[in-house]
Amino acid sequence: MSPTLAVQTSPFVDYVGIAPYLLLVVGMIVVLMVLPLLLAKTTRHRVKDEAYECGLPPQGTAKQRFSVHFYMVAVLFILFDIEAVFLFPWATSVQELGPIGFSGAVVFVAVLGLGLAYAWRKRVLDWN
Amino acid sequence: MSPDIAYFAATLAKIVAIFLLSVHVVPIMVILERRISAWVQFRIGPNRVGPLGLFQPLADLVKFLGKEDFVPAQANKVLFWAAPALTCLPPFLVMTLIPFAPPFEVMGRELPAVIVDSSIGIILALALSSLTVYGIAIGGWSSNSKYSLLGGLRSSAQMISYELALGLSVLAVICVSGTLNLSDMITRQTAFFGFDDATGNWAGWNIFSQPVAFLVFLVASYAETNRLPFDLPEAESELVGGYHTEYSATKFSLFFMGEYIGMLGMACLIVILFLGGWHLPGVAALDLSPNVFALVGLLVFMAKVGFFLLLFIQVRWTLPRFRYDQLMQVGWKVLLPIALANILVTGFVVAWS
Amino acid sequence: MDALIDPTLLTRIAFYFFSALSIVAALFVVVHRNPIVSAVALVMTFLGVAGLYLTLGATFLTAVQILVYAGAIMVLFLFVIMLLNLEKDPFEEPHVPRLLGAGLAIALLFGLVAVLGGTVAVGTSIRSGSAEEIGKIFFGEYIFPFEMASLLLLVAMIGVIVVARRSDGKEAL
Amino acid sequence: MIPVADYYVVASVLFAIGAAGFLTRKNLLVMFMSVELMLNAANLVLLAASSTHDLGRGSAMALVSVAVAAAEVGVGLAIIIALFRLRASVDAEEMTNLHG
Repeated sequence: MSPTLAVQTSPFVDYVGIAPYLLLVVGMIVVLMVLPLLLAKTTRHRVKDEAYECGLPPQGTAKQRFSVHFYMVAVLFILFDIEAVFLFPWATSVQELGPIGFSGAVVFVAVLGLGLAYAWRKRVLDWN
Repeated sequence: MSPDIAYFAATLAKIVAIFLLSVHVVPIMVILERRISAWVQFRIGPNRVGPLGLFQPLADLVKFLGKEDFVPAQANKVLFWAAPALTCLPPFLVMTLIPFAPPFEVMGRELPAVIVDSSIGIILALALSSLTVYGIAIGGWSSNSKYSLLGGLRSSAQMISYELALGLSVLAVICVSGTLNLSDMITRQTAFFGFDDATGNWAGWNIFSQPVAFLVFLVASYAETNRLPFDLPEAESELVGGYHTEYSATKFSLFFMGEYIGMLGMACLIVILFLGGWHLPGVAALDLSPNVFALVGLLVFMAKVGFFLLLFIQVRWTLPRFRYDQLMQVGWKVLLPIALANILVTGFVVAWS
Repeated sequence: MDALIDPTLLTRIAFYFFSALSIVAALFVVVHRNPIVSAVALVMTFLGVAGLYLTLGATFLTAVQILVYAGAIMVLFLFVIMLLNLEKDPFEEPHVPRLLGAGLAIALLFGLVAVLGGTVAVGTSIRSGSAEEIGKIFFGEYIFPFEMASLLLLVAMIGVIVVARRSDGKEAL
Repeated sequence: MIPVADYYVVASVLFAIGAAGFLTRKNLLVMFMSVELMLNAANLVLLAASSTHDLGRGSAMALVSVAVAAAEVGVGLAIIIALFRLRASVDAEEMTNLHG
């Protein structure tokens, strides 16, 4: 083996089966999406092109801005998602890590619990 | 035929079989859902096409294909086309990670009944199913309709909120089983109820060792697949049809396909994580040959999955819908703290055992 | 499978596929005028990079890349684009500072390739990139960065709530 | 099975594309996306380099860098939203408050 070789045993071979499967799924989606174009006729009309609002003429534009609340929920999600990502390695080896690993995880969860409590107090989790 | 080629052909056949299995769950679920909803509501339901209306999904497909493929004038064309495909793909990819049965035996070699036997299976499954958000958000956004946009936004906020509860409840199960590989998780639940004599670890079904995680996961999986009682994103009474209001023809059906495959994936994960996968008490004692054992395992697995799919339908037609503020509060103020506490309790018990 | 298909060749094909995917998608991110298309292209780039991690054997980081970058961080970008309703950029015509920027980036590329492209790495990994290994490392010598990460996330959480909330308590933008 | 240098080349290209985006675009959000691109390129180099020595430690460091990136994105986008409230724009060239 030449010295420039990087990976000795790549787990990549395990994942090859995904390729033919993906071909099947994508093929099905493409066929399903293209067939109506060939089979059905298309007509256009000004009123038909409008956005559907219960059959009434649409009011105002759909391009409006929304509450920043959605954003704050998404940020909380990311930060707790990272928490889960850090705890996965701990959870897989908690049996070997024992009490020391557990106390480390408790500190980690407690610190982020403070964050959840803060968001709770600041009413980020309430919707009105 | 040389053994290698036979094994290769068997692998390909397995991939096609899993694909066909996933695809066919959709029409079966559609007809079941319509018949059961009719039964719950004292209606008759579709019964015209074929015996008992069994060919109704086929007729639906023909109708979808013949419908005009409508694109709203002010929609962003590229994204409007991409959204249904983006919604449909991730749930299908999750199915590659699901071990449906014990390994079969082909030409003296083991043929695992899973397309990708990943060492990080459970995280990968969660990660892939989280990608569904894009299709829904983009579908809602690109249609240029207020209802679609609001539906898409609500739906994505809901999915990410409940994804946390999903991931954190899984963490407690990982503490108990000590692996991320889905096949290993099943083999560590060989006993129905009890501990492993050699190691002293829990070896029964995880629903008994992790009842709290099971409940959290079950509730979160309903929200994750946008099913009632959490189907606010498409609540007909408020938002017309939600993020897919402006969609027609097969593009519309692809959203539904994604939803049903997502339900199938979630049901499979529940069975694998909590109900011992293909294990059934007493079968191992029968001393069956590997292929027969695998076949029995496949049937057991499908029966358990079928139970949870029926539960999905049953719940949809019997429970009322949450209000949106209640929905977000259940996710963040109830499920999340419970899941966190459950992890710490589980970690405490496992670390000191 | 491995008897018929050479695993080395397979990994190589996958490497080229994921490299091409991530680079082409990255170009779309930078070039396309619609920020939503940029965001979707960036998701594709992240998935391509996740594939490259997989060919390296860093299985856990592959999952993290999909879960965090593709599944969470980009959702946040998408939310902000939708919240602020930014479909089209203001027209950006090429002018001197911008061309200078592009030139600088190309120069950077050549510099990086010249420095890194000839690198010869020797040795084999003593540990795998699996979750168990990472858990042992974090709760051994890396316990300090592990706990600091939680503190960092806490500070970020408080910071976001303070910055993003309006001072008058209303929520609309 | 693939020379580590090949990964470095891919990472260099990604980093350069990110740098080009950051230097040439006016939209703050796209500039921010370019920064994420560069961070990913750096992570790729880190993992490729550690794959010949100690992939475990390399992965642990990369994980910390992912956490930093997440925190940075959260706060950064919050600042962009706050700026948008003041200016109703995400054009970097209009943010000239500090020009004195």
